[in-house]
Amino acid sequence: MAQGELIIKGGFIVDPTRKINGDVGDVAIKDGKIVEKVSSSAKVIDAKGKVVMAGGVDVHAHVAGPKVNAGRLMRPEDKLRAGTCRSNMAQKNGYRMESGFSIPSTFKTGYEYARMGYAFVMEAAMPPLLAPHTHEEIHDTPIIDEAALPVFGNNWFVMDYIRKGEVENTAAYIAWLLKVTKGYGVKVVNPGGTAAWAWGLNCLGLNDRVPYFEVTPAEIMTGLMEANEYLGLPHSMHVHQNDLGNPGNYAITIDSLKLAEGIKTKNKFGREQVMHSTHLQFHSYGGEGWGTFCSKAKEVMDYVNKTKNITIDLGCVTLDETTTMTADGPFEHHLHGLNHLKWTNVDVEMETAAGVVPYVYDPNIKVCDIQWAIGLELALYAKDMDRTFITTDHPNAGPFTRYPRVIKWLMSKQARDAVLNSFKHKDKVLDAISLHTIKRELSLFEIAQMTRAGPAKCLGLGAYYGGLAPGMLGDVAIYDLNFKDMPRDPEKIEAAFQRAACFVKSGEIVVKDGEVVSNGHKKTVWVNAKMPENPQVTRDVTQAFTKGTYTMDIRNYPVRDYLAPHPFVIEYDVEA
Amino acid sequence: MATVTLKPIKTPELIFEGYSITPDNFAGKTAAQIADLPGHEGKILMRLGDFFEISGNAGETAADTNIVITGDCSRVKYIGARMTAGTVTVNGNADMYVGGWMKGGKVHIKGNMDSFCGIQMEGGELICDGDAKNHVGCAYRGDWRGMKGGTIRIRGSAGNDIGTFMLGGTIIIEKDAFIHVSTHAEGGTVIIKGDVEGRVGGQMVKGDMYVLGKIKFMMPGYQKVDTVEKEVDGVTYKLDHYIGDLGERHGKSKGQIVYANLYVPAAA
Amino acid sequence: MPKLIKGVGCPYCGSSCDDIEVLVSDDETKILEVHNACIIGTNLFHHANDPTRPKLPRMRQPDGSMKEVTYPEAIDWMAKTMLKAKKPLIYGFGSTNCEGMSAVARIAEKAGAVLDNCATICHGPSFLAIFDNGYPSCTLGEAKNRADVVVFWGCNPMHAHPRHTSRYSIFPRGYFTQKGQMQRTVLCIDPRETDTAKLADHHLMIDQGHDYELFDAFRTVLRGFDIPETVAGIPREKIKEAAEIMKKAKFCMIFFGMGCTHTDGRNHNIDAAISLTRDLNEHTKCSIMAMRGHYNIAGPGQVWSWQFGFPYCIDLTKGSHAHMNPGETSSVDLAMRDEVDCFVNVGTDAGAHFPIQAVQHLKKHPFIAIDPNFCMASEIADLHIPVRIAGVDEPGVVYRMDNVPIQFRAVIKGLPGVPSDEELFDMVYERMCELTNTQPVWLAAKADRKYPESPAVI
Amino acid sequence: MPKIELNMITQRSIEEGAAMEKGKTNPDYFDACSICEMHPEDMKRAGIWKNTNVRVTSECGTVIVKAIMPTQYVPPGLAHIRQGVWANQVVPPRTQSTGTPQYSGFPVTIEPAPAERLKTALELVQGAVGLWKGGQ
Repeated sequence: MAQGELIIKGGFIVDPTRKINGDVGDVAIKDGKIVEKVSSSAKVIDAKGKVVMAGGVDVHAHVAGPKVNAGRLMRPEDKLRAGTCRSNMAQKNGYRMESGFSIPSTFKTGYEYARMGYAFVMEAAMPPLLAPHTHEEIHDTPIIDEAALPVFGNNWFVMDYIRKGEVENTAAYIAWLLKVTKGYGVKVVNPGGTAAWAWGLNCLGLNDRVPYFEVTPAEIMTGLMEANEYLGLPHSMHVHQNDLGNPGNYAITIDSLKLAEGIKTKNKFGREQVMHSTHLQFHSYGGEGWGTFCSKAKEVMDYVNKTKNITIDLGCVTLDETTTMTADGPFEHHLHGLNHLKWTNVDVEMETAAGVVPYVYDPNIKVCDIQWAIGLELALYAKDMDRTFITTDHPNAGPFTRYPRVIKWLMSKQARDAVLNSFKHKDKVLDAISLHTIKRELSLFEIAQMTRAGPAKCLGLGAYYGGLAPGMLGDVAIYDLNFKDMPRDPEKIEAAFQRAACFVKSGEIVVKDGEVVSNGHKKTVWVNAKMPENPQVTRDVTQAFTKGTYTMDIRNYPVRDYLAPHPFVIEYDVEA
Repeated sequence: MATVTLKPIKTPELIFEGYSITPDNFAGKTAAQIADLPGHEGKILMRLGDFFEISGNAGETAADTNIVITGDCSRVKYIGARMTAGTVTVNGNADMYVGGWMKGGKVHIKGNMDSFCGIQMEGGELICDGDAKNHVGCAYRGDWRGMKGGTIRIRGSAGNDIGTFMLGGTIIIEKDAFIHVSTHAEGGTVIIKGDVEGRVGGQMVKGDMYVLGKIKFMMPGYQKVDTVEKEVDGVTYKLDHYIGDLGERHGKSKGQIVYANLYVPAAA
Repeated sequence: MPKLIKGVGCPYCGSSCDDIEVLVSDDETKILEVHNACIIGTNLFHHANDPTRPKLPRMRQPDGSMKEVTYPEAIDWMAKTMLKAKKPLIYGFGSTNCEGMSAVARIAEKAGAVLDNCATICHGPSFLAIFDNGYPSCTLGEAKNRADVVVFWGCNPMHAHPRHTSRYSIFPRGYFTQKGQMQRTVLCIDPRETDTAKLADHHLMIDQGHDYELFDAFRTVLRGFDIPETVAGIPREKIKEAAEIMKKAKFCMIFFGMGCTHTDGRNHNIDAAISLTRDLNEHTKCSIMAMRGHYNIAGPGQVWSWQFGFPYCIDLTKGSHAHMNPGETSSVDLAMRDEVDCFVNVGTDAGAHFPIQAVQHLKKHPFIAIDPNFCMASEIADLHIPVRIAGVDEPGVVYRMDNVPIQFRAVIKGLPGVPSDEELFDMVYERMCELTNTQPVWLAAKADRKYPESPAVI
Repeated sequence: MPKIELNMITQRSIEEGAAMEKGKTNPDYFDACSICEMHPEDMKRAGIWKNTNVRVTSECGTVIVKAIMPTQYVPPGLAHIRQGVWANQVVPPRTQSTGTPQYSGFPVTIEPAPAERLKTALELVQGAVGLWKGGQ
């Protein structure tokens, strides 16, 4: 972190954590942290007439690790088509070369997040066996702080303990795995379904039994929520539900959300939810097939709005050519059967799987347009913006570099209508959605809730990220927007969020006038939930290696410290 | 119409990437301005004037501009790449990517061409009087959208990978080809007037192929369905009609499965 | 007291076995015994003891002889040579750790070089096929725990990956394959009756060079169509039988090797194999895997993909963006077309493994070899810089053939004064920055990087 | 002199791997790689006695290797030189625009050359680039 003092003067401060909505004021930073005040020798950044927010927090994106890289590797054409997205600027200034559009290189990932004023991103799915790879990519991603969620929903140990009803063993295994993989929390992807995929099968219903393991998706999710709260982890269980992407899946989505009803949150990190349901757009579909495909965003959000212990993120479709990638192996196989494009699959022994398929969200295709509308409807039907976060499930529904565009659509009905009017099959699309009837336009305060305060709190990182209160990390974004006189042209909103006027990360100016000026000081965030030694779990894990179910030596499984050279470890004792 | 003449004056030590040599880049420029257009030799940024003596000014638009290169360009890549109109004529050989990604206009190479000519071409005409190497009218690595339109005519022979991932347009090879014709194609027409070693139409979904010489090794996924009379490049032949690749997926049109078609001279 | 180090990774083939036990001398400078490794791995570890291993760089003199120089002199010469060249080519990396591959990328960017690895002459066509058709694959544990049908196509693990069949593919008893070999049906498709073919239940002795047709025949049969009486020298009934075995498998695993990538059609052979794998997934579960040659040849494919978006053949001459097109930006093509004017060979012997004509073309220009040992490249180079051996006296991450990262350890202390690949590249990079009066770009990760201790404690 | 046309492949073997890891100037490497395997019938047709030297010529070069009985069965018409320095004297560098040379599946002619001398790896490689200073 940078030493010294810095003061950002005279900007319109938007900070939902302190309920500040556009008041003109200063933000002081010393030694990388926000402070009450600094001396007169502090470096001054003039923010007059501009909006000042905390650094953005991305709750869910696929930015580092084996499946992201499988996507980069299999798509050379993603680089050829990048066109204007290339920046010569960084090269000229002596920064690393950038490449790729939908799955940018690690350097471009770090630089682009910084240009948008983002300070933290959660890598949404880390296969434990391949954790060293994820960490290698994280330390090659400049500027932005990162953490990674190991996947647990199809893990053999987890399924075994849950079948036997052993919450404490499940928790002990989770704590061990987070420690050895330097992971952050509990990710669940298509619970049970991915395990079934190892035999070419799937679990589409909540009560389908996983072959051999004889547990159901509902039991896995409930068991993991219980274990998560037993451990009191900073983040809740983070779930990608079953039956993603299929018409009519909203019913199973609501049934899955209902599993949270009986669970009480227990943690010391200010988190209130017990389940984070990710990229809800892909799970809010009505209809019996693609012909009758329609939005059920209202139905799903009606349930979310009245259930306080759930948070969600959107997974907005941005109508781009992109690359889908998920630990939901069977879904990617299904998708490739629909679009016939190249398909990569990686089944990981005992733990998980992943699939990668390119996808073109073509505005001339009705289903893509409806998907686009659903993502925005979810946000516009939300009552509690502190529980509703902006994502594109990067790169699945669109690249993260389109967040400013999503913000534009949410803040401007005019911008939404312009897209709706451009659709080839507009009439058919309108029959299947309600977006055109929604007049709501979100405010900058609500955008800050959805991209800063909310996700930081949901991740249990509210003490460090997402706000501008003294004591928090010195991550501040300045956008060229006049709070009192917002531009009539929605394109200017997008442009302002795309390239921050200035971004201070860890107390250091890393972006100026939209261009990167420093490689910054990044951190890898991980959780060490300390529990007493659990002999049962130790024996089970050791046997999996020595009896050879794994193909790796147990000594080489834990991620070595040097691979996460700037650790920011949240360490605490678990209270039994 | 205005003609710009490029006379090669120096052979590059490595290879010159002449990506500026298109009517689009020349349009509206004087000979002196054209001489200043960029190109790369390795990491060194060069000018067209370093390798060519340039005479004549360009027309107002690409369509009004003819480019004539009066000598050998065996070590110049990207001639006519991405052009949309006008003409380029090379009185000699040309290196890789001739007419790559071109959308319109005409390129005429009077000598031989290297590989990747007409890569992902969308329109226009590319003629080569000599031989072409590999990957004529193919897709860029990883892209499933290969050649979409236009015509490529090679008066000599070509190597492997002709029309890979082709979606439309026509490729005519007047002599022989080696292996892999229309692999993965989902449209377009390839005509080969000479012999082909093999691998014709593998993994092909849709589109037409004509091989007027011999195919040494047929793909097992092709089956003869009938014998037809067809006009191929202005001449009518009696041809055996095969469909395939039966190992590959195929779409339906009006309830009928659509296969790729291969026509070879009818067995006597 | 000699020390026994367990869980050691073997820096030879793509199996990257990490169950090796190495007994080292008390002072950690000599390897005394090697347990569990195959003959090749054992020889490799013992070769590290060779007292004649070079300890200083050597520069070629006008009379053709080699003279020892200091590391700073060698680094200066390499930095200047690369900066001066219009288009340097950096090739190798089959035997380098990922830290070294990451470090060299910084040099390549600075020098406007082409960055290539030895996949370019081995599994490069597999990359081309992956670009076109994807890669439905898995980790080796899946094959071991589940596969009841194993197909070896154009590969010969009994020779090239000696412990592959015992650790992963034929013999081991996995979770759902408790009977080991008894439970597995093994198919081998090869023009020779190799030692792997001898182990197989079915050997389809294919006409050399006709793999593509045979893959198409399998696919055609799977879709219910008939095929000619023989395809690629294999009778129709035999093809149908083999297709049925694959289709009826609970988990079918296809391994393929150089027999597919080195012959006519190259990438299309793999491409067709991937299509067959996709098709089989309509009937059962099927995975495919390239039998990668070196213990970390999957590494540069991974490291450079996350850094540049491409696994190999990366042309960085434009400075603003990377360009890749094998056939154009690949080492052998660049050499044969005289497109490069400086060659740096890192740890994979181009002198021995390139067609000799390509070597002759490359030798027209400055030729630098970076290799722990004397090899063919070092013996024709203008400059030879020795480095430590990843996995022997230098730790680091390597990627096994299934892209599983394995954190290798060092077992002995490196030769005094001899740097690792990573350290050498960082020094060259710093020198290049000095010479061009620019600031080096160390990402935060590098700024106060803690190198793992060498050798690692058990 | 009788000649025979065969289809050449060059692939790995464990003998080559084990020897290479001892060093390419090691005699084991010489023994493992300077050999050509072919079917006995083909040898007979060309008048080649097993364990005698032959000249292998491809479109791009020629090399002297020792003809041996196959260590792994090779069908008639096919020949195999283990990957390495000797094989690469005759491997065509053409890549079909894929980057990978034609290591397997290229035509060669093989003829008896019992009086010819096998060259060492170093002599072949250094000789090819004009650096060989050793004797004949």
